[in-house]
Amino acid sequence: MEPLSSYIILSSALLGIGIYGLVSKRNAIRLLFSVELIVNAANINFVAFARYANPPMLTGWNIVFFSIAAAAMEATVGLALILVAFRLNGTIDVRKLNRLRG
Amino acid sequence: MISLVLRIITSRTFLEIVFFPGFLNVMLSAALLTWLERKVIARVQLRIGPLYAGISGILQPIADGVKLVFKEAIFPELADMKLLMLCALGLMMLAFAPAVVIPFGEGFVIADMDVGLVYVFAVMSLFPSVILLIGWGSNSKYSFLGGLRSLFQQVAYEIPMWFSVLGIVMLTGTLNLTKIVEAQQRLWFIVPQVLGFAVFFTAALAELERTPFDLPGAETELVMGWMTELSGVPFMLGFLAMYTKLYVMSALITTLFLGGWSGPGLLPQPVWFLLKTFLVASVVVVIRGTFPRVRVDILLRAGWTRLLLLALANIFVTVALISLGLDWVWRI
Amino acid sequence: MPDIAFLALSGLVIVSAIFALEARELIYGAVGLAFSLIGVAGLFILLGAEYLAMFQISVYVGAVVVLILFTIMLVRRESGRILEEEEPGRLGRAGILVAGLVALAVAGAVLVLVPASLEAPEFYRVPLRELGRLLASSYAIALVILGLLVGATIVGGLTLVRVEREEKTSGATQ
Amino acid sequence: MPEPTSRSTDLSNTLYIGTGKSAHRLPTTSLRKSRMGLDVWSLVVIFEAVVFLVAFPLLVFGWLMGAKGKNPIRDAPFESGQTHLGEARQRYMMQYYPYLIMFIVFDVVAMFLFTWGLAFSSVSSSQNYLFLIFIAILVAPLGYASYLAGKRELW
Repeated sequence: MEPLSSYIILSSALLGIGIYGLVSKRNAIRLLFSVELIVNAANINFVAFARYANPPMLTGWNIVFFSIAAAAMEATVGLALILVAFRLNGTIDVRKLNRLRG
Repeated sequence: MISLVLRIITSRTFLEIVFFPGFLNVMLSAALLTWLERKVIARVQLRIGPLYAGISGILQPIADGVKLVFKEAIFPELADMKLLMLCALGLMMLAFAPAVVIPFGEGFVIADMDVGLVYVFAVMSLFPSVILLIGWGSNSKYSFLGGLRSLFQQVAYEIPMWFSVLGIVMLTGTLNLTKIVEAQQRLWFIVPQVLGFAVFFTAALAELERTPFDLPGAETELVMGWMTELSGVPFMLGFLAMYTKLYVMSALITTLFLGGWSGPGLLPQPVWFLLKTFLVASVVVVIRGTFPRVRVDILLRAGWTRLLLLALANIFVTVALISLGLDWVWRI
Repeated sequence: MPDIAFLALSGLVIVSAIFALEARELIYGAVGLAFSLIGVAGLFILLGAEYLAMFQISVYVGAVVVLILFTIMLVRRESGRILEEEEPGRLGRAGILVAGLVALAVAGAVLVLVPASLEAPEFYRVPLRELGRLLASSYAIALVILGLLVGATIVGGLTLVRVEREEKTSGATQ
Repeated sequence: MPEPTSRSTDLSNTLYIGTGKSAHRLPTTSLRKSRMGLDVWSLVVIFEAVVFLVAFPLLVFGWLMGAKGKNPIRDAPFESGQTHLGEARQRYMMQYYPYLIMFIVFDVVAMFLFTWGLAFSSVSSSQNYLFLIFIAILVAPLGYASYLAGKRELW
């Protein structure tokens, strides 16, 4: 059985990778990848903490249920937005999507 | 060291994984299904089918395999060779993965997991992306169109499939396939869940890309669909994967609706199971010999509206069954 | 045994996450993301949450990644090159710096705040029925809100993707 | 009919010795020993490893055995014998994008419904009605989407 700290270190590393992507990437789809990675880092933490409580708490698992569901919805709408942005502007580079009018 | 290796090799777990419910069983059954399909289709069309390799051509799959291994794998220009190889390998591994949880008899199951049913569906849901990648990587119009069609079709029929087994889950209160079979000792689930069975079978045909839903590989339009540009060993792996999927899906239908291994005690349980499985598979094959193909927009709309509504109706029927107190039949 | 599994899975998660962000072709990036998410599902299994792992695989890898792949295939120029105008250098270095600082801060804070030794049972599997019962009783309101979210997603997504006849572009249909 | 398996919270797989009706079950501790200390997921991994160990050498072997060489005509994408024209990776099938959106949404819903199905007999009927209403609500957006996807020219 791993100590809890190793899971925390792993999820922090995943969070770091996600934030790196958010800061340095310009492609909208890659930004979406980063967001998904960050959400997953949070989910790992939820599950790990729920597992290491004594007795294990089901609350953590239930929260992750809703978290995954919400993240899936977010990705759906996000990709639809990217598609619309591409159709209107011909690019998905977020630096160039600086027009506020359609 | 040697004795340790020997002990591992002769252990029951290892033998199960490699031989009976495991790898060789699935692989040989899939190979046998290719022969069965050619033979049955030939009979439907008043032909004879494979004849020369072995007794009435039963060794034909092996001959085909040997031929394909020694052939050159041709990849079109600009095609993504590494991606195609990786996807063919992944397809094969994905197709074999659900066989782990299927109980071929009492105790003849490799991994008796509590979330078995959901595991099967989770693995099945990975197919569309791999097939889409193959279609994309081939750099051929036929492949790409076939991959897209396969994606939409599988995606459209996955949901009715999931909803159609919900009734069984409600009746048994478990996702463990062994326990689902044990719950059918008194009455098979095809009786109370006949609506669910119809939906599941139709959706399984679509998931398997079988006639009447064989649009992704429609010979007259798309040559071989997403498999057009595969050749040599990658083609063999993809082809074997599709037949493995057929086998696994038939086994799943047997497990869920046809009582699994249960049968009169004349024969051992695995024999009953295999008999039922091959019966289901040959029904699928005969359907291929008799039905025409549907159009893609009709296919998608039918999947999303008619089939999904039927599956939802099945859920309500099951709720009614349980409310009437008839669920004692399937309590374990 | 779990040590090896944990190390292998965390290696898979981290490496393929980096690959997802750094791969030249966006399609490969999506494949990397898929592997990373599968690795996270494996970690869930190690933590005893099997059903959650299956949920993760079927929703994330089976559905979201498929949608991402499909969108990538739609969002391209005719030349076949993926739209990608990266500029490595200052931005990348800044990103690494910020990410490292944040990750260190979070890890440090959590490690300091969490008691060092938690007494966890050695083997634990989530009781599936209990999960459903909790969902139906304690989390009923959350479930209703989820239903609203689902409806909103469908309507919103459909409205977004919908193209009016006059402004539809040549490449976007069929 | 076998007696119900005890729903143990720890290692919940059971080992059956023998194949007949007289099979008796070992307690979980000896189960772990006889399965060489492996739980179900390790078995899945081992099985997949076996598949890999067969398929991957086949790929390598086929690559080694097959002829190699470049030929612009043979390497062209297959288009029923004609010279291939244009880009292969065009943007087809935008029309069916809403179905993908529906898929993601209903995927999530299905997984939630499975937990409900598991707990169906152990929760009260009023809570079950909540889920039934949850299902019924979803029919409306479904109808909207299929209506839209049917109107081909709008996409």
